[in-house]
Amino acid sequence: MTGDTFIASIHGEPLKSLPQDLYIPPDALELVLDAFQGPLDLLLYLIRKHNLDVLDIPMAELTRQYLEYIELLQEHRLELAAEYLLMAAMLIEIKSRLLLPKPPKTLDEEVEDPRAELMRRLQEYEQMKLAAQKLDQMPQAGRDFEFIQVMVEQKFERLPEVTLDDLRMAWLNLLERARVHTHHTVKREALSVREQMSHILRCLQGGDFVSFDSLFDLNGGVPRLIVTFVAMLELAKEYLLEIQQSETFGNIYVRISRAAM
Amino acid sequence: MSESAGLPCELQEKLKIILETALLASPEALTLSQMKLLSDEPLSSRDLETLLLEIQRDWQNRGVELVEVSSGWRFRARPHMQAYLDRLNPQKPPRYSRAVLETLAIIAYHQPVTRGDIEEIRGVAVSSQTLKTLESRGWIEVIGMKDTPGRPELFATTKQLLDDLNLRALEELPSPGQMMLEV
Amino acid sequence: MSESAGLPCELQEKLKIILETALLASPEALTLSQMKLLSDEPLSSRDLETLLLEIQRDWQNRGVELVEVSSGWRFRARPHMQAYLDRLNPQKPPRYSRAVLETLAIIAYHQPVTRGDIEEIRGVAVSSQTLKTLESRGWIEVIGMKDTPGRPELFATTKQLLDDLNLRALEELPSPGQMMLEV
Repeated sequence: MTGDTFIASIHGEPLKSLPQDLYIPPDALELVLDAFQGPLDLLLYLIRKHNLDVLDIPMAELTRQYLEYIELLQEHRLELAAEYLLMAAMLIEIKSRLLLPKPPKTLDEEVEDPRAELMRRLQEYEQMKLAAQKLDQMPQAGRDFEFIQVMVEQKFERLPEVTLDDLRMAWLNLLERARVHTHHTVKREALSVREQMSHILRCLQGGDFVSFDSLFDLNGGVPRLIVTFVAMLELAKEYLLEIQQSETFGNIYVRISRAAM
Repeated sequence: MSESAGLPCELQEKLKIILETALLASPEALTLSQMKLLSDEPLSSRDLETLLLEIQRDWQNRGVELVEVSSGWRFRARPHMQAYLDRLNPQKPPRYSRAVLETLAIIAYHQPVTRGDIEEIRGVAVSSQTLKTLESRGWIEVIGMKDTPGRPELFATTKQLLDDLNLRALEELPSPGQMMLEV
Repeated sequence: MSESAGLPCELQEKLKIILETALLASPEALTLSQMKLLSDEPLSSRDLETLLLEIQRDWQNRGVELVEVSSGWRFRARPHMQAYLDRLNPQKPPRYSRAVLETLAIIAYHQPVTRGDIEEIRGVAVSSQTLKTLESRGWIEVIGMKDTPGRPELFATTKQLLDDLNLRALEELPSPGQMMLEV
């Protein structure tokens, strides 16, 4: 709503008296109605515009303006929501009660101001109207700021996890089965030897001769040296290694057997 | 579970990285008890909060910040970054009408309320569309029926409303202005 | 539009913060041309890419990384963070079949072994799928061929398996105990 008086014309007919300060776009008087959220909003507008005190509403003035306003709207065949007419009736009722002579005060009983209920409702409404404005001014997710959600690729399928216990149980099951079928013999060789066998084969993947000494980890301690040696003998026994020595006490060379490559 | 001793430096760094990642990747705010699941060792709320405050500090001069909202902790882009983000997505969400905003205010400040209560305060009928708008935004919900004839639904605001307004609790809503007369 | 000069330091810092924020806040990857909209000054693709690489470096040791994908650039949680993120919305972890577990156990306890060895111990044929599952998981590998008719492949477990089981050496595998059968 602007501060300017605006004379609108509806269906070619100029409007004579509009509520002051009310902006009415031409040919769209409905918007006037839309501008207000209901009769309470309209009353508040009238009160604030004329700088009236909500706590001491001059009923005659307020009622006159309100009626003027809805008459204007009705003249133009705009459908007024029932609430507006109800409010008009209520205003007239309050006004007439104020005009009637006050009954003599009986005992200590306070005579209730007929405006009290209207005042209460106006204040309550105004409070919520202001609260709505404040809410709207608060930064709002999606409008004034964004929440962050970095993408997590769901492509990674969840891989099953295996625990040491799973492995142990699987192995025990196998052993159990093997015992039932006695023709299968399963023995668990020293793991360290088995592991070392894999390790040596891995070192020899290149296919070239490697010096025998270089396969030993001198920092690994005596047990490690022995395990490595035993692993090499195992591999030789299984024809997985070729071991060569060209002269007595000469350097020994080891390579993965052609067959194993 | 140590109450105050603080965590060893290395563990702290590792946890900070995990927490930061989870907070960045989570579609919703994370509660303290959810975040405790991320630690292999038991983690006291106090140590966890210390870590969160440190992460908050790490992001101090960045365009994104770690905030505490009603349903927990989450990262958000700082409001002053919005102008840039809007360039990427020029479609602004529509502003809500006064009817929607006033209805929301009444539910927020008077909850739980029935549709009748809202109509009484606003002085006009409340359209179903208005309530649906707020419900589908996840800002209000029906939390029960009032034990009066017709058993009308009782509306209240949700945690999501607080989250979306970056608030921790309803009390942080702005005061609706000085109360004029008691209802 | 400068082609190569590089940007003044201050502008660069400001742009990095804006880019980082936009990339974190965007639900989808951002293209170079989208990201150019974020700069008030014209920005060359080259300068933009330099900034993106710098952001990528800044995130090097974090749980989230900036990656270039076919549709542009975006942040994503690093794959190894998945296990932690899964704790926040727990689902039942999948399990390997008995065939896979037993095959793995045989290779672990009896390596190096051929497929024939595995079949002999299990008493049933070993499907290629079983071995492929373990190979693609990086837990077993072929370390040679046995010099017997057909030259079968020799399988052994990998260091990756030890890492995933949190072991330093194979010897640390639990001993199956007295139930062991001797030859």
